[in-house]
Amino acid sequence: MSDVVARFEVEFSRCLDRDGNAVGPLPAFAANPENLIALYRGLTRTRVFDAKAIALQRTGRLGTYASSIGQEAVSVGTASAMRSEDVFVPSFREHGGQLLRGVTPLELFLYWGGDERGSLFAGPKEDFPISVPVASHAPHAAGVALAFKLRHEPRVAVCIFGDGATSKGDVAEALNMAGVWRLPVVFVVSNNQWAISLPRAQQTAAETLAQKAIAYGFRGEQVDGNDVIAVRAVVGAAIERARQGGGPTLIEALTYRLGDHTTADDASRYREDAAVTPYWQEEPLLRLRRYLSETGQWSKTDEERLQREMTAEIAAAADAYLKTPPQPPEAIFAYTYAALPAELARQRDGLLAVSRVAAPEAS
Amino acid sequence: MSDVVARFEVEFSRCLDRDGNAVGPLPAFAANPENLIALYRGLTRTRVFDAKAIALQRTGRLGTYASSIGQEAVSVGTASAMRSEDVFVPSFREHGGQLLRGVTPLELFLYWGGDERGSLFAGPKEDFPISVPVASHAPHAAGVALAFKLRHEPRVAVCIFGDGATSKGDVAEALNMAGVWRLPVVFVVSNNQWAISLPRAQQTAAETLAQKAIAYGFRGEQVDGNDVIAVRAVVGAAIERARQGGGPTLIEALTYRLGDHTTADDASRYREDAAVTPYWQEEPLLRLRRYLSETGQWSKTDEERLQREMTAEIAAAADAYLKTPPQPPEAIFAYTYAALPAELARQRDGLLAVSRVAAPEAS
Amino acid sequence: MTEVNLVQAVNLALARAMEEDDHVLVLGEDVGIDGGVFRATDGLLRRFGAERVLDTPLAEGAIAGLSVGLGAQGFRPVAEIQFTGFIYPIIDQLASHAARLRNRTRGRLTCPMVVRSPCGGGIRAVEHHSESPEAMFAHIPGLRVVIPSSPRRAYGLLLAAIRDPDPVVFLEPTRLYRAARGDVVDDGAADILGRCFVLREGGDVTLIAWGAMVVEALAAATALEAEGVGAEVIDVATLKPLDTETIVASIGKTGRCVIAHEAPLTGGFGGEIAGRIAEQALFSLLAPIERIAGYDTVIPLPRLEQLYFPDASRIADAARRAMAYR
Amino acid sequence: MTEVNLVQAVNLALARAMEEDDHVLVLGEDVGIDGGVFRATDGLLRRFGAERVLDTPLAEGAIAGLSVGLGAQGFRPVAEIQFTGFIYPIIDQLASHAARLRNRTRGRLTCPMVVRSPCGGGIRAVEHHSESPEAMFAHIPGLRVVIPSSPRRAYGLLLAAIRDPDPVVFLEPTRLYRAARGDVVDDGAADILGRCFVLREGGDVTLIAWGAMVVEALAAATALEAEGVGAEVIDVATLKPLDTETIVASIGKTGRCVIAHEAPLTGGFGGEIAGRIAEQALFSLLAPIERIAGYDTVIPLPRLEQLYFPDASRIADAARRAMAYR
Ligand SMILES: Cc1ncc(C[n+]2csc(CCOP(=O)(O)OP(=O)(O)O)c2C)c(N)n1
Ligand SMILES: Cc1ncc(C[n+]2csc(CCOP(=O)(O)OP(=O)(O)O)c2C)c(N)n1
Ligand SMILES: [Mg+2]
Ligand SMILES: [Mg+2]
Repeated sequence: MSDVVARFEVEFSRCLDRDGNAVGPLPAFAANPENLIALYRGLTRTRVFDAKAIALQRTGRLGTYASSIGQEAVSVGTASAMRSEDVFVPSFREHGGQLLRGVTPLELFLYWGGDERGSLFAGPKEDFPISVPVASHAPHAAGVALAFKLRHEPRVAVCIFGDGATSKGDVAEALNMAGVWRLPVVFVVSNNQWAISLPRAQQTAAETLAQKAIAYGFRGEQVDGNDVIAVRAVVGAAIERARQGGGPTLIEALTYRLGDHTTADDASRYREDAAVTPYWQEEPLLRLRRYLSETGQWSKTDEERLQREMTAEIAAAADAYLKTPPQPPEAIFAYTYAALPAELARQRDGLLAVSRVAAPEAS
Repeated sequence: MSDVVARFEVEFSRCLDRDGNAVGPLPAFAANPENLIALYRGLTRTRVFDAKAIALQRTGRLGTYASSIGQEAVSVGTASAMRSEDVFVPSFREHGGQLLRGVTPLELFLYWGGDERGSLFAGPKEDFPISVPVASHAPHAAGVALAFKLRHEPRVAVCIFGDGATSKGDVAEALNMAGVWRLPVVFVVSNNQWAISLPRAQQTAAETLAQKAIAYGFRGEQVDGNDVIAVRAVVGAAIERARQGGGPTLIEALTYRLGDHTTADDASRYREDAAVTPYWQEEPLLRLRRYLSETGQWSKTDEERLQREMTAEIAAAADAYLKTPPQPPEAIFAYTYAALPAELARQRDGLLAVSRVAAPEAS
Repeated sequence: MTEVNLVQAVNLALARAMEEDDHVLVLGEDVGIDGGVFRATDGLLRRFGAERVLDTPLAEGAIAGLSVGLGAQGFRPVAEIQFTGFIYPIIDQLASHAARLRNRTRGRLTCPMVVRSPCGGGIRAVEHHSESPEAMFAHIPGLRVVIPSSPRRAYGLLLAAIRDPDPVVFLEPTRLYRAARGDVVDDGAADILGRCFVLREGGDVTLIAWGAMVVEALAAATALEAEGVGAEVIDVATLKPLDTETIVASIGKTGRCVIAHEAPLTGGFGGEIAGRIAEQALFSLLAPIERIAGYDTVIPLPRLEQLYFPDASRIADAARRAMAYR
Repeated sequence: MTEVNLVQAVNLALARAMEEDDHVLVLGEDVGIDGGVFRATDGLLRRFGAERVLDTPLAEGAIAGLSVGLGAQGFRPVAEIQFTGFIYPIIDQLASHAARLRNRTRGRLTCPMVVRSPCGGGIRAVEHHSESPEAMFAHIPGLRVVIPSSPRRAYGLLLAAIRDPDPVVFLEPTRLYRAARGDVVDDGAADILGRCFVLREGGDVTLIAWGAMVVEALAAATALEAEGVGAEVIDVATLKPLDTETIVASIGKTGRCVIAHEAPLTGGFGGEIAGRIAEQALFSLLAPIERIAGYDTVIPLPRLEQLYFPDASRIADAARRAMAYR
C-alpha cells in the first residue's frame, strides 16, 4: 500500500519577455522610472567595468579575470533588493552586485590586480570579500544570518553562487542549516549554464536547481535571470520574507555566460560560438533597454550620456589603480594575526633584509 | 508572471500495519512462507547478536558497540533484496544486513572487539567494511556503482546511512553524481529518528528525508522501516530498477532507535524513556511474528527453537572470538602498503625489539 | 580551588567565557542537552539557553563555515568537533577561509573562532577515534594550535583561546579527560598562548611533548631521575606559534633532546621542532635528536593499540640512548 | 625522444597508462572536452572515449570518494583536482578511507588511485591557486606523495604512481608546466617511487628540494660553483615514503644542508627532513640546517608574491651562510 505523503512545486517568474515587453503587471517599484534607470545604470556600469578589466588583463596590467558579461542582471538585481545593512556574500563573478553595494571600481581593480587592499571595502564594511573557492562561502552566509537572528536584528544575508556550486557539499550543508534554523538568508544561484566546460545538464540530473531547496524544507523558485526587474522582485520578496522571520529561500536565476569562463579560458574548446549567438538576444541590458525605450523612458542620447559617464568613471578608476603603488613588503606579514608572533617578526625581518638588498620589481 | 515548472511527490509504502495485519495484497515473494521465515530468522539472528555484543561490552570483553535494536528490518530487508554479487556499503549499525550477506558473527565480534581481521570477510568479498565516519562512505557506493556501469555488469551497489548522515555534504555530492550518471546504486536512509541526541526534526527542515532525492533528479520514497516485507519490496524494486539501467533511488526507511546510541551513550540524558515505550509496539520482530502467527506460519515452538538455535550459534561465535589470539605486533605494519617501505620496516623492527623485551598484555 | 579533571576544566573555562562575554557561543553536535559526548559542555544549555548553545546538524564542514560567518559578525563561536577523526572536513574552511579572513581583508573582517576537539588515543576507542592531526593545523598560516596537558592548562589556555582575536584549534587529549586531575582556580585567569611550559627542570636531557605525551614524559623523567639522569620536561602547549626560545634555551643547557608525540612520525610536528633545534641550537647538541612517535601506520584497532602509542618507557629509552653520548 | 614541457609529459604518461591498462580511468572537473585547465588531459577523451575520461560535477570530496569505490573494484582512477587550493576537501577521503582501506580489510580491498593536482605558486595566479599542501599528505600513513621537477620525472613518476597498488598524491608544479622543457622517451618506463634523485654532485653543501624549488636549487648550485662551492642537489621527488638514505649519505659527504620548499616554513616537510638528518647524520653536520621556505603567512596576491616564494638567491645565501662554518 502506497500513499503520497508530500507534494512540491517549483515556480518560474519573469516580468519582461525576451523582447522587453512586460508579460503582466510589473512590480510596484517599476512604476517609478528612477528605479528602473538605477537598475539600468547598474547593469551598464558592470558591463563597462568588465570590458575595462578584460582590456587591462589582455595588456598584462591585471591578473586572470572572471567577467560577468551576460549575467549582470542576477548580480545587480539581487543587490538592488538588499538594504545597505544586509550582508552580501558573493562568489567571484558578482562585480555587478558588489559595485551596486558600494565596493568601488578601484577596489575591484586592486583585487583583481593582485592587491589585498581591494577587499578592504570602504563602503559595505560587513560584506564578505569574494570567494574564489566555489561553494565554501555558503556556510558563511548561514553564519552571518545566524548572527542576525541571535541578535534579533532585521537584517538578511544574501549569498550568490553558480550552477556548479550546487553540486558541492558545502552548499548542501549550508542550506540544510539555514532551513533548520529558519535563518534570514537568501541563496541565489546564478545559473549561467556552465561550470567552465561542464554544461548544466551534466552538473546534475535535477530538472531545476531551484528544487534543491526541497531537500532542505524551504522555498525554491526560478526567475528569469536576464530580467533584472524579475530578479529584483523575486529576490526582494525573499529578502523581505527572511527579514520578517520567514526563513531562507533558494532562487535559481536562469542566465547565460556569454564570455569565456575567465581570461585564462578559451570557451571555443568546448562550446560552439554558434550556440552562444541566440543568447545575445536574451541578454539583460538589451532587454531592459528595449523596455525603457518602448515605454519612452530612455533615449539614444540618454544611452550615449550614460556610456560616456560610465566609461569615464571606470577609466579614472583604472588609472587610479595603475598609479597605486604596491604595498610594502612587510604588508605580507601584517595581517596574519592581530599581533605579530616572534617567529613571524623574525621572518619579516629576514625578508626586509633581503628586499633592501634587491629592491623587488613590483608590478 | 509566475508558472509552475516542476512538480514532485513523495510516496510512503507499507505492507503490514502496526499489529501485523496486511494492509493490502502482499508482494509476490511473501506468498512463499520460506521467504518470510528467512526474513524473520535474519531479524532474530541480528537481535540475538546485538544482545550478546552488548553483554560482552558490559563485561569488558568488547569495545564500544552500536546496537541496531529496533532497526533490524531496514538492514535485513535491504540485504535480503540484494543478490550476492551486489555490493553492500554499510554504515556502522548494519549488523543485520552484514550477517545476512554472509559476514560471520565471529568476524563482527572481532571487528567490534578491536581486531582488523573482522573486516576480512570470507563471505561477501567485495562488500565494504562498515564506515564509522558518518556519510563519507556514500561516494564509495557511487564509485562501486560506476565500476559496474563501466563494466556493463548487471550489479548494484547498496549503501545505508542514518538520518544524521543526510545533513552531510558527502551524501549530497554522492547522490548528485549518482543522479548525473544514472548509476546502479540504491541509497537507504535508516531513519531511526535520532543522531545521538539530535532528534530528526532538528536535523533538517525537510518534511521527509526521501524528498532529498528531488535535489538530484531521481526517485525518493518512504517505506515503513519496521515492516521488513515492505522494506524488501521497496528496496528490491529499486535494486531491480537500478539493475535494468533505471538509475538510483533514495529510500527513507522510517524506524526508531530503541536503545542507546552506543554502549558509550546514555539516552536518558536527552530523551524520556516514556517517549520510547510506544515504539516497542512498532518494532519489526514483533510485527512480523504477529503476522506469521496470525497466518499460522509460526508457532511458539518454532519461536523457542529459533531462539535456541540463534543463541547457540552466537554464543559459539562469541566463544571463538574470545579464544582468538590477537594478531602479532608486526600486523600493525603489514597492510599499510602492498610492500613495506624501508622506513616502515625500520619502525617495525623497533617495535619488535621493544615488544620482545616487554611482551604486551594483549586483550 | 577545586580538584577537577581535564574535561571539567574545559567545562569551567567554557562557562566562565560565556559568563563574561555574551559573544561567546558554543556549537556542535550533541553539545546541548546531551552536554557533549564527553560532557565538556554539560550544563551550558541549561545555564545559557538555546541561543548560546547550539546543537547543530551533522555537518562538520558547515559547523566550521558557520563559525566563520559568526566570527566575522563579532561573535566568538566555540565549535566542538566530536572527535578529531571527523575534523578533516573542516581543514578547507580553516585553511581557505578562517585563517585568512583577516589577511585577505586587511583586517576589515576577522575570525575569532575556536574549534575544540578531543584528540589522541589510548582509550581503546573504535576506529577513527584516536587521531592526532595537530601537525596539519600547525602548517596553516593564520591559525593557532593549542593542546593542554593538565586541567589547569586546559582552563587557562582555553580561556586564552576564546579571548584570542584569531582562529584557534584547541585539541583536548581524550586520554586525559578523566585521568588527569588537578586543582583549578576558576578565577578567569588565562594562560598566555604561544609559550612553552617547563614542567620540570633538569640538566641532562630535554623531553619535549604535548598533550597526553606530557604525562608520559613526566613519568619518564621520574624513571630517569632514579638513574641519576636529570630530565627537563617541556610542555609545548602551543604548537603554533611555537615558542622556539624556551626550547632552544633548554637544549643549550642539556645538549640532548627527545621529542614525543602520538601522531605518526613522518610529517609530525616533532619534525618542525627538530628542524628548529637543528638550525638554532645545533652546536649545543651532544646527541642525535630522537623523535618518539606513533608509527607511520594506521592506528591499530584496540587489541593492538597499546603497542602503537609512545609511552614513558620508550621515551626513557630514547633518553638513555642520548645519555650514551657525552 | 621528443622535447616536451612538463604538462605534456603528464599527458604522455596518462595516455600511455590508459593505453596499456584498461583499468586506468581519468576523472575530474573539465578533464574531458576541455582537456583540463592546463591541458594535462588534452586529447584523452577523443582517444579513449567518455567511459575512460569522465567529466565530473563540481565536488572534489566526491571525486576522491568515487575513486575509492572505483579503486576497490579494481579500477585505477587517476583523479584531477583542478588546483591544490581546492584539494583540502579530499583530505578526509584520503586519510579516513583511501589510505586505510587495505589496512582495515587486511588486504581484502585496496585502493590503487592517484590524485593529480597542480601545485605551488609563482605564476601570478589568483587567490587560492598557489598552495603547496604536500606536508599534510605526507603525514597520512598509507599514502604516497610524489612531486616531479622535470618533464622526464613527471613522465616516469606518474607512470609509477598509476601502476602502484596504493593511493598516491601526485603534485605537479604549475610553474614548471610550461617552463620546464626536456626530452622524454615515451617508452612506458617508469621511475621508481621512493627514491631521491641526486641531480648534481658536490662536496661542500647539500641542497634539498622538490618540485619547482629543484630548479631554483640547481640555479643556486650554478651560482655557488662560480664561487668555488660544490653544491650537491637532491630532488626529493617522493616525499613519502622518504628515501632517507640518499639524503644522509649526501650530508655525510658535505656536512652542510639547505632544504628549500615553497610551502610555509612551519610544519612544512622540510622539518621532517631536518628531523631525520638531526637524528641520523647529526655528527656529520658542520653547519646548522637551514630551511628556506615560504613564510608563515597567507601567500600574498600577485603584486607581492615574488617576495614570498624562495628562489635561487635565497637558497644560495643560505648555502653561503653554511659555508661560513668550517
Ligand atoms: C572548490 C573549487 N573547485 C574548483 C574550482 C575551479 N573553478 C573555478 S570556477 C569553476 C566553475 C564554477 O562553476 P559555477 O559554480 O557554475 O560558477 P561560474 O564560473 O559559472 O560563475 C571551477 C571548477 C574552484 N574555484 N573551487
Ligand atoms: C563525520 C562524523 N561525525 C561525527 C561522528 C560521531 N557520530 C557517530 S554516530 C553519530 C550520529 C549519527 O546519526 P545517524 O546518521 O542518524 O546514524 P545513527 O547513529 O542514528 O544510526 C555521530 C554524530 C561520526 N562518526 N562521523
Ligand atoms: Mg556556472
Ligand atoms: Mg539516526
